Amino acid sequence: MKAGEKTMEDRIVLSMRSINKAFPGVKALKNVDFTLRSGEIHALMGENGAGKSTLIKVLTGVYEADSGEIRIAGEDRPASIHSPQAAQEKGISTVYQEITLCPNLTVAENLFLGREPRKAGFIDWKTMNRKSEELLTGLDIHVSPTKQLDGCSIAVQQMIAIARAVDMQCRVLILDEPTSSLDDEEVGKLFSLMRRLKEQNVGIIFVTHFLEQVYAVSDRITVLRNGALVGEFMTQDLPRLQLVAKMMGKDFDDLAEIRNAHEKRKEFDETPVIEAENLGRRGSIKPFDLTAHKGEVMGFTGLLGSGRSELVRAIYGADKADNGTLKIKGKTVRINAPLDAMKKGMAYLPEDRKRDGIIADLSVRENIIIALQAKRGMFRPMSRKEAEEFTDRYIDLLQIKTASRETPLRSLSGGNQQKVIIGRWLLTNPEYLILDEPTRGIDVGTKTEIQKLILSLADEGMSVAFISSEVEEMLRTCSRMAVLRDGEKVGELSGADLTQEKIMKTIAGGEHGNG
Amino acid sequence: GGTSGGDAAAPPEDDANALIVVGFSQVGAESDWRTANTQSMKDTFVEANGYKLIFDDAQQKQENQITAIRNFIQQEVDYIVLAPVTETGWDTVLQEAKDAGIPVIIVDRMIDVSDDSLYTAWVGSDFRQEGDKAAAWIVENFKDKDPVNIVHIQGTIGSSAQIGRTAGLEDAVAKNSNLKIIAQQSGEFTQAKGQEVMESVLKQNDKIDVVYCENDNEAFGVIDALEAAGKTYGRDGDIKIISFDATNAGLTDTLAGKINYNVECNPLHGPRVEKIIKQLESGGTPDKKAYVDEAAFDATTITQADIDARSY
Amino acid sequence: MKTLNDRKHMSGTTFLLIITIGLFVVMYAAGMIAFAEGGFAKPQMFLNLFISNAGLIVIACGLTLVMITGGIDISVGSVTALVCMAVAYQMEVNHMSAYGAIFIALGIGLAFGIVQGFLVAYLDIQPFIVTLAGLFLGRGLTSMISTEMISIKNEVFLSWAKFKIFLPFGSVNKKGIFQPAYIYPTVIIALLVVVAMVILLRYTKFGRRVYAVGGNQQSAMMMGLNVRRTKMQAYVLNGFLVGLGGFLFGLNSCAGFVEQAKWLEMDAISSAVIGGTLLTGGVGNPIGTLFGVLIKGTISSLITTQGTLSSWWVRIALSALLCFFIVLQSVIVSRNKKAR
Amino acid sequence: MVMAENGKHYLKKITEHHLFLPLVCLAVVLLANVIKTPNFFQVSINNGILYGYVVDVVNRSSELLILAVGMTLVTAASGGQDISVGSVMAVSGAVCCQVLSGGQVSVNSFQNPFLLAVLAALAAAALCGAFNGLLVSKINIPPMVATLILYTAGRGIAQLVTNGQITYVRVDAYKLAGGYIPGCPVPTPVFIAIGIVVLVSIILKKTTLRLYIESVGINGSASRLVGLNSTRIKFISYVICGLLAGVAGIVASSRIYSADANNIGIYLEMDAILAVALGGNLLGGGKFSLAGSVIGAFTIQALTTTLYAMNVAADQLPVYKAIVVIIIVTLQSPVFRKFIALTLPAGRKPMKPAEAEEEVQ
Ligand SMILES: Nc1ncnc2c1ncn2[C@@H]1O[C@H](COP(=O)(O)OP(=O)(O)OP(=O)(O)O)[C@@H](O)[C@H]1O
Ligand SMILES: Nc1ncnc2c1ncn2[C@@H]1O[C@H](COP(=O)(O)OP(=O)(O)OP(=O)(O)O)[C@@H](O)[C@H]1O
Ligand SMILES: [Mg+2]
Ligand SMILES: [Mg+2]
Repeated sequence: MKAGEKTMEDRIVLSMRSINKAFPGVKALKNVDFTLRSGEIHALMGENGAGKSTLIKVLTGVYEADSGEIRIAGEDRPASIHSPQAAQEKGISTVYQEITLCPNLTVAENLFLGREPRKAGFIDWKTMNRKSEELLTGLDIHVSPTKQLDGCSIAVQQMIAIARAVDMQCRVLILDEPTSSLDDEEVGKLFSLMRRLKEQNVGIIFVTHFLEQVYAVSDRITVLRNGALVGEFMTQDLPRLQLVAKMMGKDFDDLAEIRNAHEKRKEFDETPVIEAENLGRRGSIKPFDLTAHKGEVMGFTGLLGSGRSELVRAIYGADKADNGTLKIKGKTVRINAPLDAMKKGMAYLPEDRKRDGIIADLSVRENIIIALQAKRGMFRPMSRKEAEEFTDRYIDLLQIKTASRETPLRSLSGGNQQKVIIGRWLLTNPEYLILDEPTRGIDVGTKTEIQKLILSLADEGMSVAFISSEVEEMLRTCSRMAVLRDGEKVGELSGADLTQEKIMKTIAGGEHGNG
Repeated sequence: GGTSGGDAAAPPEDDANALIVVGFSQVGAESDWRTANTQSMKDTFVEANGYKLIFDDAQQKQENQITAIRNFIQQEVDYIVLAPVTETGWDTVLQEAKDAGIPVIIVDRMIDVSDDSLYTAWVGSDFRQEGDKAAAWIVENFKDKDPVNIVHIQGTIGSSAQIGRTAGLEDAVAKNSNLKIIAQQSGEFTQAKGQEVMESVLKQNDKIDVVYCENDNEAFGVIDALEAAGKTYGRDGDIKIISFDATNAGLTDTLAGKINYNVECNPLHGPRVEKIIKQLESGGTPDKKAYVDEAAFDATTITQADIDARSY
Repeated sequence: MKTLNDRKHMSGTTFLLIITIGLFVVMYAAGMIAFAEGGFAKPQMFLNLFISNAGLIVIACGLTLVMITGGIDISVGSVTALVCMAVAYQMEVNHMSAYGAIFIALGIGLAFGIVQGFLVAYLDIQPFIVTLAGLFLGRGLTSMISTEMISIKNEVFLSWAKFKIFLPFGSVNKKGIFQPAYIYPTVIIALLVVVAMVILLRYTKFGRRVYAVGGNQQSAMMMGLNVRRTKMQAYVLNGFLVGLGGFLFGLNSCAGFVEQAKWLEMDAISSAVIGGTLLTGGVGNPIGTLFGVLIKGTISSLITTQGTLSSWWVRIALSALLCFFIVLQSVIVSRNKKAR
Repeated sequence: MVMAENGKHYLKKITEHHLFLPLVCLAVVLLANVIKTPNFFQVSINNGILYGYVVDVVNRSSELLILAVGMTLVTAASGGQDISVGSVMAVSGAVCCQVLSGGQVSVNSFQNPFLLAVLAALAAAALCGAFNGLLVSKINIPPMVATLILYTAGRGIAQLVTNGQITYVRVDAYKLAGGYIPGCPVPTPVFIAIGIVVLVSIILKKTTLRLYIESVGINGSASRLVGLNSTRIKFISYVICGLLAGVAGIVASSRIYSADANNIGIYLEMDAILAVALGGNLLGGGKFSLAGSVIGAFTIQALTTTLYAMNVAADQLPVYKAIVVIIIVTLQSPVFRKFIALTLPAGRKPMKPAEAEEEVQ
């Protein structure tokens, strides 16, 4: 091989031509072309349901394309990739949108599954654990390699999936929304890693809905819309607004200054909707006090694994709190099961969509109505007509992209599944709405819509608890924020204190004591 | 049925040592016949007679019986009584019993071992002879008819009773050219299956002279099927019914003229076994094989007294 | 940065295994006290658990493997019957040598494993249904070979079956004579299989693949494992073990007949589950399975030794004890999970 | 042209219906008879009742059908099977006969009111169901193992009830449930089975039970968070299953007007599971089709009756049954259908959806 300058052509590691893929009711990919060069970070952009994940799965052999061809550099004939295994053998390593690890195995095993270090033909557990330890520490993930995976939070699992993909010697690395549940610090780590790999001439496909991230790392952008290719662009040539316009097919006033549009209330005269005193759960969350008022959006922030999710789960009764009291509108209540909380006017959108959210085989309609139906009880089924009206309302409101009301939820794209679940909870018309990472995997356009929606709900008198790994997003919507560290509520910020800087300080442990 | 004999309060210590301990491994409780058989043992080997019975129910599994015998050996029982699930497969474990010096008495089914000395004596029914009796009745009653169309409802395939009773009939058919088996199917010794099979047979065959059922329950099912199809049967009908076991319910139907001929299969083995043990205790050598007495009942001659004499 | 759960703790599976073994010890000890004069305290009584269940141990180990992949095999009882019948028939009717019979046994097991494995792994048919058909087929083929009971009288075979290995300890019987404890070669084979399976599952790539497939088939596939092949291999290996187990079973019963090894699949499945194998897949351990078999053996042993129950009470008592055990185990484990 | 297009569309809709294959399989099994038994479909009135093979199939499948309904619910809710249904049938039959006979071995007249006996039998069966449900839903024991306990104990309990004897109730009125109502040519079990299916369908239609069961069966953890009490829903499904087994037990014991603890409903649990699967239901739980299970039950009984009609020996029957089952499930397997669709050149249809299990991100 000649050293020095290479032409564009021989830097191509992978190209896809005229890829078509149809599912019942949808053409997920229509004649899509895609080219990846070595040593570039190539962002794949598009709204929810645009076909990004499908394109990736076609490339990695999870789906078989209806037509089209895939060529890999150095091979004369079109590559036939019929399974993820084959893709791996060709040096394509992938982090899928939903975490695909084995929950029953340890962290180390998940990292090394299929390529375990061996000694005399037998798996060398010691080496495997040591190597895992090294790999994880290298990425600054602090988790014991012998811990079983299902005991790790989503964010940690996501990092493990990334670590696994990165550690495999690969020519092509595919990252499908790897950052959706990571906070800034982890994202930073991931980026430096990606840059390092780029230097080693790895071609990286990167899918995300965070525009800043695209502009921070990517060299090139391919935009998909409704399964069709919009175009390929150099990142520096494509301003943000144009990118968004290309994704949505129309002009879009980027991230309108929601914050200003909304007037934050400071005074709350009524009795709080929620009052928690000394609520806690042994082994996960230390006793905390909390009040939430009508019409306010309260955020929860903290580092990864700081216990935000566990705190709200304890309020909702998803994990039963074992001490403390909870008052709803001044009355002490006992919550033994989620249904009690629902009947008292709460709603909880869980963080782990795949495990706790979607009921995959049920239709979109059934998934949307189920919470309301459970609240109404077994003997008051809602009529088909009513159910369809509700469904249509939320399909419209949240712009859910689905072939029909009766499509099983599993065949929606990740972001659209999330929207269905948001719809499910909005339908119950709660007084206290808990949203744990509601915008995870949701495209920019809809994300703004959802933030607006949250604010308008608050204006109508709903009290909202909001958790997001994106501090920006919370700053935009929240009027108050609780800060957590290691399972303990360490502070509360509001008004002028609500700045990134103050939050960081509180997290790090500083002047703001617990109120 | 009655209450079990082994439940009585424990006797004083010194008495217990004098008791003869008998370990009895029973097949299971799959039929009335079996329950009567168990009861007979339990009634015989009571403490009042100087015995302690350790009863094991094998739930129809041979491997359970093997395990139970090993258990008896460790408990150092004086005698092992075995009602085997199968005829085969006793070599190893009976060798163990022999090594431990415990005499083994087989009841009901015969066993097939490479070395006869592995068991001391056998008490039981001769299924083949039962079959022969029934077949003889057919030959006798249909001397002048040709052909005699026989429907053969077999027992559970592979069981000793089925093998013996089937052999009896098939042998007779081979020897008598006028006898013809027009349908042969297993009713698995149950009423429901017997009925289902007979329903199917009736749809294909118009001329039926004899239905040979290998136990009473099958006969009941056959009767139901014939009834539903509007056929006449029994003592005063066109189709003759043969049955085995002669249980209380079976004899009732025989007396009522629904079953023509019912061959007994005697479950009361307890007293016979006790006789053998007594002989052994006093140093004698019992006969290697002892058949229990078995009668046969004809619908034309049976009396109410025969039924009343039957507790099972 | 620091995460909360950094301390190393025992995995749930290990805990379950310890509980199972612990409960077994307690139960056996209770039996020894309650039935001391019933011979329960004799070492031979303990060894009998292994002698009588050697075949079951091997079969249950194979089943454990299949269950870890998230599958099930309910044909094992029928295949065992078929193996015993074929072996008996070949030796007694066709005068095959006992060595040849071993190949027959393994061949039948493998054949079932291959066919069932193919249907499950490559055609994606539900394992329960595939092996239910296998159950029917095995039993039917057994009776096609012969509906008669066949007693094995082959001398070589019988010499294997009767070959006692005496151990350097034993007990004194009531006449005061010392009786050395013994085992049969089948016990050694069964224990070797357990050890081999432990090594296979823990220390080979194949073993870990099996766990991964059972944990989450979809993920395993996306992580680049060949799910189909793994399942296929598991079923084939299971078939082999059923063939071997069937042969050991035959050595214990020395016979072939249609009704043989009925409900053996239920014994094997419940042993595996008691031993901590999850029917949903992904979790299981051959050592647990071994103890599952021993626990079931002890329960029936306790009832046989007690010896005064009527037939139906035996059934009820067996199930009640089993139920008590499973519930107790489940409660302890879920308590522990909550406490953590 | 348009007509043809429409016709094609219609055809496609039919062939893609989830009951299409199960129905085809049933039809094939039934039609296979015509070769060997030309009078298979012949139905006549004989002795005042309907008479013919088809009648036998429908009549004989009644118990299986009732069980299959319960099994479908249990499977959907818990992703596991209740293997104790056969034994529960025996318990229910035993209780019913024992109450009717007042403890005697054989009676010629009812010793207690019939209704009392039926209620007692159903209560016993429901109790068995509740026991299973408790173990599965509350103590989290896998269904197959939890129900294994009653599977073995059930017949013991039945024998305990009847004292180890077969209890005969030789009363004509008792034969009604398993036989014929005088003047009516159709066997009573058929009515009972239809009644059960209709009743359960109505319950599923008029309440949210179907949605709840499916939801719990698909994702228990998510169902809990949307306010469903998955413990209770599983429990209910087991109680229903037990109750239905009780009904089947009464029918079966009425057929033989006796309580045969060892033989009532024997091996029927496996057939019931098979019926559920042949109806195109997943044994792993979730979405279910009651109609599918009903068709499955008919298929199995049709197969048995067919084999009897063809004079296949009882002990070899399982071999043929196994082969037919494998053929049916292979035909239904998505992989196989995909393979066929690919190899048949005529099939220029759009690609089949990726296999059902594949998850979309
Ligand atoms: N297995 C499937 N069956 C049916 N439809 C599917 C399937 N997988 C994807 N689709 C459909 O294909 C389209 C593209 O989905 P895809 O998952 O590729 O979107 P995406 O761009 O990754 O969206 P997101 O940003 O929400 O992840 C969607 O309309 C989706 O409903
Ligand atoms: N299902 C689980 N089982 C056991 N431990 C868990 C589980 N989920 C989370 N944890 C642990 O509990 C701690 C708190 O987790 P939690 O999910 O509440 O954090 P968080 O603040 O929501 O952060 P994030 O969601 O970003 O991971 C973490 O250390 C995590 O590893
Ligand atoms: Mg996607
Ligand atoms: Mg969280």
